[in-house]
Amino acid sequence: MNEILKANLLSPIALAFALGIVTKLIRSEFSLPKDIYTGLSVYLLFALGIKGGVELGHAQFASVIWPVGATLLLGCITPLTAYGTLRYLGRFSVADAAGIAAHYGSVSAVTYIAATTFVKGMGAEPEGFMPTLLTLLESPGIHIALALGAIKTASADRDIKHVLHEVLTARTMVLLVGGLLIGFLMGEKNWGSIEGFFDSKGPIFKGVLTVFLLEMGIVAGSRLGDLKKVGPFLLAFGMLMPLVHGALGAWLGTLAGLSVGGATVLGTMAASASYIAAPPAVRVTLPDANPTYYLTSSLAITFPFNILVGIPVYFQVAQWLHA
Amino acid sequence: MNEILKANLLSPIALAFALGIVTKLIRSEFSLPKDIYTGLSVYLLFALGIKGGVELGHAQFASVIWPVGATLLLGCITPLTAYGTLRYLGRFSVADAAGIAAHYGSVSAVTYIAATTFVKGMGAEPEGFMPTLLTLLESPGIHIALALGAIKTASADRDIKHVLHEVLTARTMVLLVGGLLIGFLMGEKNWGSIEGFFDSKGPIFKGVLTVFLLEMGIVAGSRLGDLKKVGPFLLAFGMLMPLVHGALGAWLGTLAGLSVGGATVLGTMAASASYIAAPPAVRVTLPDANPTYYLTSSLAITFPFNILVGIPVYFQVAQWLHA
Amino acid sequence: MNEILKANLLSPIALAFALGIVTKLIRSEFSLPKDIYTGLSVYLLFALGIKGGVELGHAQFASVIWPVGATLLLGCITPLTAYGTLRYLGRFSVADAAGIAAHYGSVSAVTYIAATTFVKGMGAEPEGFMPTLLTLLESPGIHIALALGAIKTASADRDIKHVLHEVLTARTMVLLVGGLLIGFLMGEKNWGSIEGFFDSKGPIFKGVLTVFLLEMGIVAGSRLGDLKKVGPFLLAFGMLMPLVHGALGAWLGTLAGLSVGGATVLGTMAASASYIAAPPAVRVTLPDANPTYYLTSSLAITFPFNILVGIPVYFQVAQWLHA
Amino acid sequence: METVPLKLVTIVAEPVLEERLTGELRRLGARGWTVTESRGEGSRGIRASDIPGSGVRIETVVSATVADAILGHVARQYFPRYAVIAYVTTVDVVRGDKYV
Amino acid sequence: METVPLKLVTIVAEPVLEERLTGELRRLGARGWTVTESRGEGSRGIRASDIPGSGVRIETVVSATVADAILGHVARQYFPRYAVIAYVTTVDVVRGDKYV
Amino acid sequence: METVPLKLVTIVAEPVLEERLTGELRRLGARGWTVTESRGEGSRGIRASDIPGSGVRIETVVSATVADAILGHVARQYFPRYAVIAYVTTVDVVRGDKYV
Ligand SMILES: Nc1ncnc2c1ncn2[C@@H]1O[C@H](COP(=O)(O)O)[C@@H](O)[C@H]1O
Ligand SMILES: Nc1ncnc2c1ncn2[C@@H]1O[C@H](COP(=O)(O)O)[C@@H](O)[C@H]1O
Ligand SMILES: Nc1ncnc2c1ncn2[C@@H]1O[C@H](COP(=O)(O)O)[C@@H](O)[C@H]1O
Ligand code: NA
Ligand code: NA
Ligand code: NA
Repeated sequence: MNEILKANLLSPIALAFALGIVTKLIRSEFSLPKDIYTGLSVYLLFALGIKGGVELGHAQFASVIWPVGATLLLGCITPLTAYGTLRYLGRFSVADAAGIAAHYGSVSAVTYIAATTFVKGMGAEPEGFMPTLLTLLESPGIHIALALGAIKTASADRDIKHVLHEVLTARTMVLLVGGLLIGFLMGEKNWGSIEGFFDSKGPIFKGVLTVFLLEMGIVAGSRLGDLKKVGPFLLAFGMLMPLVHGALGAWLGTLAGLSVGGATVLGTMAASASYIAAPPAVRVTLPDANPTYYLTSSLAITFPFNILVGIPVYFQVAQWLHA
Repeated sequence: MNEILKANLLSPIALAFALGIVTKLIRSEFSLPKDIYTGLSVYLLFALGIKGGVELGHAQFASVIWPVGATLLLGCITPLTAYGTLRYLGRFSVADAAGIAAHYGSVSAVTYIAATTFVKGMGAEPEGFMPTLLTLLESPGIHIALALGAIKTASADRDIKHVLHEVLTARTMVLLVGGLLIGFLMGEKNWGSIEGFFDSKGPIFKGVLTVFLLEMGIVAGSRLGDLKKVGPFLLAFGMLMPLVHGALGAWLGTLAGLSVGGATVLGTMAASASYIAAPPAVRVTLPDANPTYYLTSSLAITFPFNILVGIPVYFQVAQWLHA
Repeated sequence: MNEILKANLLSPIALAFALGIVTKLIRSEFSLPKDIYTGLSVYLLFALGIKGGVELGHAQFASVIWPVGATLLLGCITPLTAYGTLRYLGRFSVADAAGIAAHYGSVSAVTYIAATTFVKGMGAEPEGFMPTLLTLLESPGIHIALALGAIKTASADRDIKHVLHEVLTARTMVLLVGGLLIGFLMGEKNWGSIEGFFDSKGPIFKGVLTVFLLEMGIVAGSRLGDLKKVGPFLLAFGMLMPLVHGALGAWLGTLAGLSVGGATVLGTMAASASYIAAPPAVRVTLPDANPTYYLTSSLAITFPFNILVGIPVYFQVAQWLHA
Repeated sequence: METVPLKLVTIVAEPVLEERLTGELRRLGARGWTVTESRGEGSRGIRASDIPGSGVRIETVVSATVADAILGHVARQYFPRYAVIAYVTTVDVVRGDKYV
Repeated sequence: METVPLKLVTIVAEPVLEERLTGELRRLGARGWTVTESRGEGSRGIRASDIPGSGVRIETVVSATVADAILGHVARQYFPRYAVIAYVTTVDVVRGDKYV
Repeated sequence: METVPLKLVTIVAEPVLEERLTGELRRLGARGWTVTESRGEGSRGIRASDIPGSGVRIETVVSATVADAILGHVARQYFPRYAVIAYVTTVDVVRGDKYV
């Protein structure tokens, strides 16, 4: 375990992320321009999708169907476990509980990528169709949590349809789903001509990912100051909830027949919290939910926790389950 | 023919372009940040120029002179054919006819790049000096059309000199001509040290091109709504005019001694319509020309038509002419 | 000598820089978007730091200590020589002299990179720990010159602490120092996985550097108009001061046991003038210093001089000193 | 140069509200608007900057009655729960009749 | 703090017109201007956004007479055929004498 | 819609001054501000554009007395040696009491 943890902490992406946090701690004003940040994320997501599409071509239906089921199940369970914990144990308002749950019911693509890179480094190649699962886990959780909040509060002052459409057509979805289709359609020969650029095992992808995590560290670091404001419960929630969801995901993944690598990645997806698709959706649907709560917990607590500690743990768990 | 068409439609760039259009059709708000879009185009144009300059070093004068003549001839003919068709067949106002003609008299660098990538994929390597021809075809058409419009309308309320200067010193020209010089001067050894980054046959160039065409698809897609506004004539014009210009270009290119690949690319240049250099020039010189007309026809009709259908057709034509 | 000069002038980065200047001379409006410019510089600095960190792992303390001393010494001497020359020979006001001295006492990372690329091309591999020296030379000069100016003028209307903090936590420092740590910690195996992206000898790094210098040329070119305003003294200063500092740096570097490559790079650092960290620091600390003076001399005179002529000269000097 | 005195309404709000607000402006009678990106701080400062992009500054030239309707709408709909500021001033507009 | 009452002229126009407009402002007597990028919609809304970049918002502090000249020029030169809006208001300017 | 008449102070300055200015606005009594990026020219035009980024346009809605204090401060502290322009106008603010 210690070996694995150490290996992870000394990986370029973990170190870059740590550097980003330090950058904020020393009160530096440095950060990546917003457009560059967007550009890099477009590259990462698109590469992910295309590669996934190419490999999806090799997968047979039978092997995909169960993991798909497990993923959708996670999409329905995680927002509810999160909501229940926050509302009844944490005594959060309906709006706050639903708002935060929407984040934990969805997924962080960057955390997913970090997990994929990690397990590959550990020699546990995940199934090729994992990106497909990522796209499936993105939105259900947000929808369920928002619906929950909208029903329980009169305050959902905007037709939720519009919001769901925005989530479904957001950057992440377009690039992942679109990339999957492109990769699936173009075939091996074409893939060969662009593999050197998009391959998620190649140096360009890993290099861009490193730079991207530097910025993620800065973003997360700029929220550390809010940790005081969110109180001890949310602090604990931000680390324990991922462990629960991560173990659950790894377990369901294993049951569904995923390899150690695949189960680890699915676990990480379940454990991760969205901080791109969820925030604006929650902001407009549940204006009474305090953004400081959901942004700090997903960005400043759960994201770093997963990147630095969680992923190796879920990997360990997946190994036990497969033993 | 079908084989070729299919091969083209399943190429990463065609698929990425299609994805971009779909992105708009599902009313997604996703698009590449403007600065990233600019950055990618700078890379593509600069790489094109440098590579062209390196290969220009190998070409001997004799082989270049005729193609140059053919290109300049196309630069003078295409704006006139376009103007005549629009003014007398289409009954467009002088300003509108001249404004649109300025676009079809010039060239779309991205379409050029797509054509080059396509013929290379087909094993028909185009001449190394093609980028030189691209730079020659960029501005004459715009100048001629604008002059035409300025003369025939009193409304050219700005000294045309200034506008022409802007066209001649625009991004495309600086990067292509400048790149040509750099590539020409630095020599093989230096080229070797940066080839891995700038080579237009390499994965980085093709990968960037794929991302760029995704955005082009989004831009084109955002204009589809205007198709209704432009009427059936312009719709037909946007597809038939390229076929005429494309065949003409391929024919003149063949006469000038270009290979199948070279003739295809020259044909594509003639068939393409500018949507970067031309619009602002037309806007300030011919304010009475309706932007919806020239932007929609060049971006939403002719560009997709060439990328998806035109290029393979011009290739086919070039093959016939060489048979 | 001529051979070396020619080789340098025909290098992609020198040619790209020249193209940038020409771009301005023909009054083109083209320039790289500010965010792209920032993104590229982040990549270059980060790559530099990481690579430096990896190689720092191989260096033994003894070999580093003397060069470090030489660097710090240069950091203290150069701002004073610059200040003295400007104040007493050039008769500049205290504010102006101190403001300009702050720029020449610090270092231009791009010039450093150009020097590194140049000597490597010449087969004179510099020591792996050079990036470490770069970070050491960045701030002392600025601090000393500003302190000088602040003491000698009542006008330092801002607590200098704050300014120094900004310099110490600026982009360049974060990326270089942070990169060094990351490279140092992650070890060979991890480096192998991202070397293809970050390696400063690879095509990506050199390609990005070429594009970056194109923009630098545009920035410098846009200041050429101010050359008239700064007068003959500053014009001469901008070329002679670097020669003095460059020779001094190469000499101290040689004494400290650096190789020809290392001494050349250290000389170039000493000869270069900062135009990123220094300007804002000077602007807020010494508002009476005329920005036209310090920006024009560092950007439009010294930077081009070093890129086109200086570096080969310092290399020559270093060779003599080692002969 | 004869001009028409009209109201210039300025609203600074969270970016997530832009699309919604401009749509509502139209419905309330505005003939157009100009948006500029902004950042800022206020009483709930943190809020505004919570959602990346921090702020949009929407200006619209309208008649006095439309201005009143817009301000009222903003006050009711957004003030209680969003980071918003809204104010109005009088401007003399060229071809002002176009905007009423 | 004593200030000078002057006119603040605001012009929102298509980006292609920026260079031209600022040049003309100088000629008409403006001592300076501030430009911010903008986007927007109007009666000819589509036009403005047709050319990428969509809009520039130009502000200039000038004397009443210069303001009048500028508005007149914009009305004659650009209103008929470009996407433009222009309005003026009175502001109290620090060291206002500098701008007249 | 009842509103409160307040002062809208606009300051256009060099970017290097932003952090400093906003801090001082707070100290002088402003409850918030809105910043937009800008570029421009003026008497010392070249200066403003010397430091990349060229300009920031800071707006703050404050009471008359605070406005006066701010303008005075800017005039003393920055006018002599920085590229700055500052002016004030009256605006009717929704829930204006919030900002005084
Ligand atoms: N007094 C003020 N002057 C100018 N802008 C303000 C002021 N107060 C708030 N704002 C703007 O309105 C946004 C929301 O403010 P608030 O709702 O007070 O947090 C802030 O981000 C600022 O951009
Ligand atoms: N009523 C309005 N209020 C504020 N800005 C407007 C208004 N009408 C038009 N504009 C701006 O002026 C530009 C051109 O408007 P138009 O000429 O009406 O298409 C638009 O893109 C807007 O930025
Ligand atoms: N008359 C003016 N109207 C509007 N903005 C101005 C004016 N004069 C100067 N400015 C702005 O204030 C900045 C500094 O002006 P100055 O201090 O005169 O160089 C310029 O960059 C402009 O953005
Ligand atoms: Na989750
Ligand atoms: Na053409
Ligand atoms: Na130096």
